[in-house]
Amino acid sequence: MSLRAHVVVQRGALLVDVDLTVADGEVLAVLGPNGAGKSTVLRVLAGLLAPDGGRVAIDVPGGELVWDGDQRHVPAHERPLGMVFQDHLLFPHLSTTDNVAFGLRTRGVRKAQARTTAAAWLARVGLAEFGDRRPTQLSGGQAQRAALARALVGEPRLLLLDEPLSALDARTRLTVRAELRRHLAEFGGCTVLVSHDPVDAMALADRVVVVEDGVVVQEGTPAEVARMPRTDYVARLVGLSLLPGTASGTRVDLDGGGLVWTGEEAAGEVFVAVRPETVSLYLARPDGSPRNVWALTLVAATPHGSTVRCDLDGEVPLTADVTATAFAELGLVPGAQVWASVKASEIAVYPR
Amino acid sequence: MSLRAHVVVQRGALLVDVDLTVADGEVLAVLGPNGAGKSTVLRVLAGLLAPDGGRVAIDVPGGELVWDGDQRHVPAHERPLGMVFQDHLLFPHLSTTDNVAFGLRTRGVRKAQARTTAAAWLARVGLAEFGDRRPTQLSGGQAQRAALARALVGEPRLLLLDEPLSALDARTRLTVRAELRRHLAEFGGCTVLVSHDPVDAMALADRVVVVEDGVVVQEGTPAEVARMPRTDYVARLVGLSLLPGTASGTRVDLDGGGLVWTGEEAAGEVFVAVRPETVSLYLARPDGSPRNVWALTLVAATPHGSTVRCDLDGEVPLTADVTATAFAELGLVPGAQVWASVKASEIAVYPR
Amino acid sequence: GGSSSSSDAASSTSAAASSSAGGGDLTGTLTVFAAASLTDVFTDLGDQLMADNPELTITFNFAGSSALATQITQGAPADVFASANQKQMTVVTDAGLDADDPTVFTENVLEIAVPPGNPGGITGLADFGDADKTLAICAPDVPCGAAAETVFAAAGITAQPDTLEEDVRAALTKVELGEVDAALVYASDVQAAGDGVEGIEFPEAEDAVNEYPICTLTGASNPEAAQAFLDLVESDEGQQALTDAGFRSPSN
Amino acid sequence: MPAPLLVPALVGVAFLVLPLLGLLIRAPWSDLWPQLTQPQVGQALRLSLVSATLATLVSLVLGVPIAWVLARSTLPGRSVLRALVTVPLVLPPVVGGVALFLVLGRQGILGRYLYEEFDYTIPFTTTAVVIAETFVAMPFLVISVEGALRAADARFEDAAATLGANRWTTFRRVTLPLVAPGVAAGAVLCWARALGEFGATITFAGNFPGTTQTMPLAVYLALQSNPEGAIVLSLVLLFVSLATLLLLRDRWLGRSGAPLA
Amino acid sequence: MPAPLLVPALVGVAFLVLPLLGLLIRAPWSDLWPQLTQPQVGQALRLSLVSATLATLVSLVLGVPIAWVLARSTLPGRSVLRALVTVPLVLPPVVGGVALFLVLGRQGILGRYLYEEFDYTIPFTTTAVVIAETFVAMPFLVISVEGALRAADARFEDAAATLGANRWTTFRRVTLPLVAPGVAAGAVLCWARALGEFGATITFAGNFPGTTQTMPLAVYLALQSNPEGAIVLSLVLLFVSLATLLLLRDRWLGRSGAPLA
Ligand SMILES: Nc1ncnc2c1ncn2[C@@H]1O[C@H](COP(=O)(O)OP(=O)(O)OP(=O)(O)O)[C@@H](O)[C@H]1O
Ligand SMILES: Nc1ncnc2c1ncn2[C@@H]1O[C@H](COP(=O)(O)OP(=O)(O)OP(=O)(O)O)[C@@H](O)[C@H]1O
Ligand SMILES: [Mg+2]
Ligand SMILES: [Mg+2]
Repeated sequence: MSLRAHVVVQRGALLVDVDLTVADGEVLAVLGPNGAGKSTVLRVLAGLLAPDGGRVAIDVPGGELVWDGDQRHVPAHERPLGMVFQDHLLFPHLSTTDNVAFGLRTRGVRKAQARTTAAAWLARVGLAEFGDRRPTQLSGGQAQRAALARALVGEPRLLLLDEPLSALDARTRLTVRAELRRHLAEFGGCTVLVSHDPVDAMALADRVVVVEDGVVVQEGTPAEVARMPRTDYVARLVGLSLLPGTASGTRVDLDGGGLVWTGEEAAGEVFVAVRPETVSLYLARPDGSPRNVWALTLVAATPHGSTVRCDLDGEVPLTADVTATAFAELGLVPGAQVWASVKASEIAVYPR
Repeated sequence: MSLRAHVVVQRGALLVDVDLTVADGEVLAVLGPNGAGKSTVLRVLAGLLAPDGGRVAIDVPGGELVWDGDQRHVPAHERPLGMVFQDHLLFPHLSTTDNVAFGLRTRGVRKAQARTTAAAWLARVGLAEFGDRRPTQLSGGQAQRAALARALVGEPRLLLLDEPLSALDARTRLTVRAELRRHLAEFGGCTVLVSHDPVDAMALADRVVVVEDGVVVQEGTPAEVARMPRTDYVARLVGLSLLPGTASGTRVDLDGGGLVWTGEEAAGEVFVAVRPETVSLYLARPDGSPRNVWALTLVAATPHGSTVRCDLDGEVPLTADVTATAFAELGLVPGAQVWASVKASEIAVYPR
Repeated sequence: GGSSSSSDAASSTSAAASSSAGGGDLTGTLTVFAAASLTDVFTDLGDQLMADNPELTITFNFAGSSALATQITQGAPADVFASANQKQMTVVTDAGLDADDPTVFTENVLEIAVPPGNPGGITGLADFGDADKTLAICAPDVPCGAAAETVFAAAGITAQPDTLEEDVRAALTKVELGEVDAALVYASDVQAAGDGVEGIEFPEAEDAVNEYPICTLTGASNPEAAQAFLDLVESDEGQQALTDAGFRSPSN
Repeated sequence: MPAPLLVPALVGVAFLVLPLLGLLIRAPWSDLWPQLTQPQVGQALRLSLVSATLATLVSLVLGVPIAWVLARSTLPGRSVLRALVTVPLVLPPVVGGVALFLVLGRQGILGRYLYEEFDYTIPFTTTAVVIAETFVAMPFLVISVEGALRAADARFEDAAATLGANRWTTFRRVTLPLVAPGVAAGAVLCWARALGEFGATITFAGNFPGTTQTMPLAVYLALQSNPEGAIVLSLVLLFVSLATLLLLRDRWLGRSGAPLA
Repeated sequence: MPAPLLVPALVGVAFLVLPLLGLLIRAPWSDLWPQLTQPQVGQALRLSLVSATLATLVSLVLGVPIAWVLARSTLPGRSVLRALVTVPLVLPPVVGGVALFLVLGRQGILGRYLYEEFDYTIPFTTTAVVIAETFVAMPFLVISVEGALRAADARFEDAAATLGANRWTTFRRVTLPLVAPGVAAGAVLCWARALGEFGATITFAGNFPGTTQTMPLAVYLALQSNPEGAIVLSLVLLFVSLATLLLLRDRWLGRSGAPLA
């Protein structure tokens, strides 16, 4: 089953107009800032919100089945779905097991059998002992895992996941993510995954769509998106600094002023992407091979494991990761003037 | 105002027994796996759940004010609190502005004034245009930011934050985190922050308490905790592999079998911590300076930005980060046998 | 108790004579629709008829006369209708549902009811013109109210009631509870209330005698038993029972 | 507990309870036993309980769907429908009884066919009692269940739809359990109203001991001749119904949407 | 829309609406105008509306706090309290009127003092009408508001407490708005029940045109003398109350807990 959707829907002041295709067995990640329209798109795909235009269709043996459009609107319960909602929405009057068994029961599975299957799924997400609890007696992360199990148990053809892992702690997240990946790999259907965590997206998705302000701004494999972000949001997400400019040869004149030398040659309007760990900081102007040296101001410094992330401003706004030791030695405080340098060969350049 | 709390409360099968102190102006992060009891502790501190034992008290000029214990239970509304709930709980019948203004109104601020202040706070969390919306018309991340503004607006003396940033997208998270950090720096009161995101904790907290199964398992500054995790959960959280063993000199015999050489000398029961980026992988046993060479099995590999995180099992279970290129060159698949080596000087050792 | 009750020796002898009239051969079910004020008397008479006729079952439907009239015109399975006033009987006869012409089987006259001890110091009908007293009379729409209007007109009194009751019973309740100083009700009600109220007779009552008509109905499933019940009510024995309950025999 | 709530609550409870106290003080307790052992009283009590319970069941079956249509559907005529449903609330019950005759009586719009085709008439039977009580009491159920449905969070119904539940399954397995406290409250109101029904019943069903004479009718008759006995009778009705409600208490209070702590 | 809901809903609506149709067909419309212009009818209608509205207001003020105590407090005697509150539901209204006399009448427990100290008696006044209607109608409000409170999510009250709202403020600014649909439903039931009140009113307040004669009393009396006129009167009552409910509709349906889509 593959999904082809063109979703047009007005949501308050925001016009969402998004084109998606998900092939059989593919996992599509939808990334985007808060309020971009991600949950709205999922609601339309689920059949919970009738779109104002566009078309949602799936391939079935022998043709195409239209879910929305051509005067049709197939209601949610007739779509073979599994969905995890952003605020999980476990039924408060049912035990955790019965919540998970719900989808099986509606599809005609016998009670005992449904509960056995549900219990097995609860065990897979690490909630084996919590089957008899009511959702109000679960912690936030436990509830989210139960919601995931509830969506997966029915072996849906289309899986819609709205931030399914956001409340999970680091360890559980790894195991649940691994479980989800294993499931998705076996799973013949299509998956649309909304997530804010680039790691989730990179780990789980075959393809990424970035939505901003209701429209798709970038699309590609996780690696492509990570290597060549096209908007500031994506660049932030994958931890790069993105600088638009105009290239001629290895020289790029940035739109915001400033000059960057790159290793590869390019021409015309380009993006320049700088990885924070390739940026070195100095108190005095360094002499040496790097041709890219800029005088910048330290705006903020955030400890980050064994490194410190430094936000720099100036003609070339950058983010730099330096080791905590180096940072301490430099004795930097916000507002300080620093010199930043990056090897031209470390800088990616690609057309806009 | 500083907070001293010993919280004892039975929650289902879990007995929570946690000791906390938060000094004036300090931000304490509470980390811990799902279901550890973090939200439970916050509910007790807020006065929403009467503890079964222990004592919660704050310092006031001229002495101590007992909130719980000594036969007292001060109700929530008499505690000068601000709280962000894990599922935000914005009032559905009020506009976003009125939600934020609510705490001011209860404290006697005039309507017009309260709405002005609320609007200013909404602007700070990037929701300036959303003041007139109902919470059901906000996206998940917008709702969470509104909840944060609602908690902060009343200038509380004690701030309780239950995963305040989990639904925020990467960019907003940075700005909101920065806003929160700025606010907390100015803020004279105490803050208790529950988070699953080690970056949030490291960036915002002065001190970290790790709770597992209802009890405190580690406590210290973020840097201490990050450098010397004492439990597997913490080690995962900060991205280290943790190996318990017995040291004599630079040799550590691991409890799980296996042998590790360290740079520093130690004696008795110790933890050995290995940073994933210090682990090198080889297809054949390497010859060279590193004394630590182990034959391991690749269990799982997860792409992770430009690196691949490899979970390894064997007598010395480890996690290794290798570059995507290197990983591709090695041609590894799960189940493959590899040799892992780490320089003794890169390995941390500290008493259990 | 009520002062209106009287017992004359003649009726008690005839009661014994009429008890043999039934003959004990009536069968089936007899359904009697009767005004609620007849509940006790008719229940006793019915028991008596059933005792004489073991094969006979009598069911009563006691309610307000107007409700009964509505039910009968709606096809209720009634054999006998005993109304507390001519007006509701007319509803039935106008619909042509009476098997024979209704006959008046008993009468009722107004009496003043006062709480025990007469705290309001009521002496006669004239006190109903005193606006300072708390007084209840029936609404003009119901028979006792129409009768009250007649007696006040006859006596030349402008009544100053505090409430116009929907039926006698409601007025009597207020007397029993001591909430009104006096109410204008029927003698039979004063009798039924026992020690709860005291009755004061007054001469103008004769200007507004309330007549209770009874008849068998065209739809009767058991006309013989219906006729037997009618006969029993009109017999000396029946009349005695009514008299004991504060009613009086028809004057013509 | 806040005084602005506690004080009116106390005043309100006193207002509702003191009259009962007055009755208890005044009641001729010595009459109680003779009254109770009268076969008619037992009959009337049984009939009252049975018919009120049946009326409540019928109201649940017909009324909850009406409430659902009012709260959840998008039919255009809903506000008129809601107004029509409240009609029996305001109609004086005696007139309600007359109206029932006009439809279900032997000459009524529908009753005529029943009579002509099957020689069956509804009035003056126990069925008529149940119908009269249902007519008067069902709107109470509809209105309170509709209120509960409106206050309930409809997003759970979305979640059920994504799990393959059609609207009927969703209604049965999600919506209804979620509004259970509201349905219970509505059923209690409906039952109590049916139990106390007088005007429509005496008009439409008559007052036949054993088949249509319910307790309120018996109380009415007793009031004619023996007011104190009537008080005893109504206290009997009262205690039986309170006992029933108290026994059911655990059921209709079972679930609360609120978390436990 | 699912048939298992739609079919019973249609049957239910037909059952509630057909009798009204019967009345409309049967009503002597030519009588309407003369009836309407009778001064007594206007008086009775005005008195009915005013006293039912006052009774509803009193019930809101006293009853909503009772519902809150029943739903939210942890008092030990709550189940008994709830049972006591339902007493007036089951008490035959006429007996309820007697019970009110026993407390507030000239000889009543409290009324005696009023009478002796201030020479004031409550019965036979418009106040008595409001009291009788409140006594009979308030439990409807209490029970349905309690149901709504139980179904509401109490976690919002926690959130309000952390924002410094004491229980009273929380009640006023969070709980009450959240259960507004339930309170509205309860108020409609209460108002309708008060508007239709007959037994307790005629017993406790009596029937005097202009001060205590409400429409149901007027209808009942008209039934005795002029049944067709009574039908017209009750239709008048009906249309006025339906018009009122329809006008208020937008208010009491204002908020729905459900999201818009
Ligand atoms: N019911 C509604 N009515 C009107 N506007 C709405 C409604 N629900 C959401 N919106 C608005 O539509 C926009 C898109 O919302 P949506 O929930 O799809 O965002 P999202 O991409 O899922 O964001 P997040 O990452 O914060 O969950 C937001 O600006 C939101 O405020
Ligand atoms: N109302 C309740 N009744 C009984 N047990 C409960 C209740 N609420 C939570 N629990 C249980 O108590 C434990 C601690 O819950 P808590 O919500 O404090 O966890 P947490 O540390 O906040 O987890 P998370 O990170 O998933 O939010 C969990 O195992 C949970 O299932
Ligand atoms: Mg969303
Ligand atoms: Mg939690």
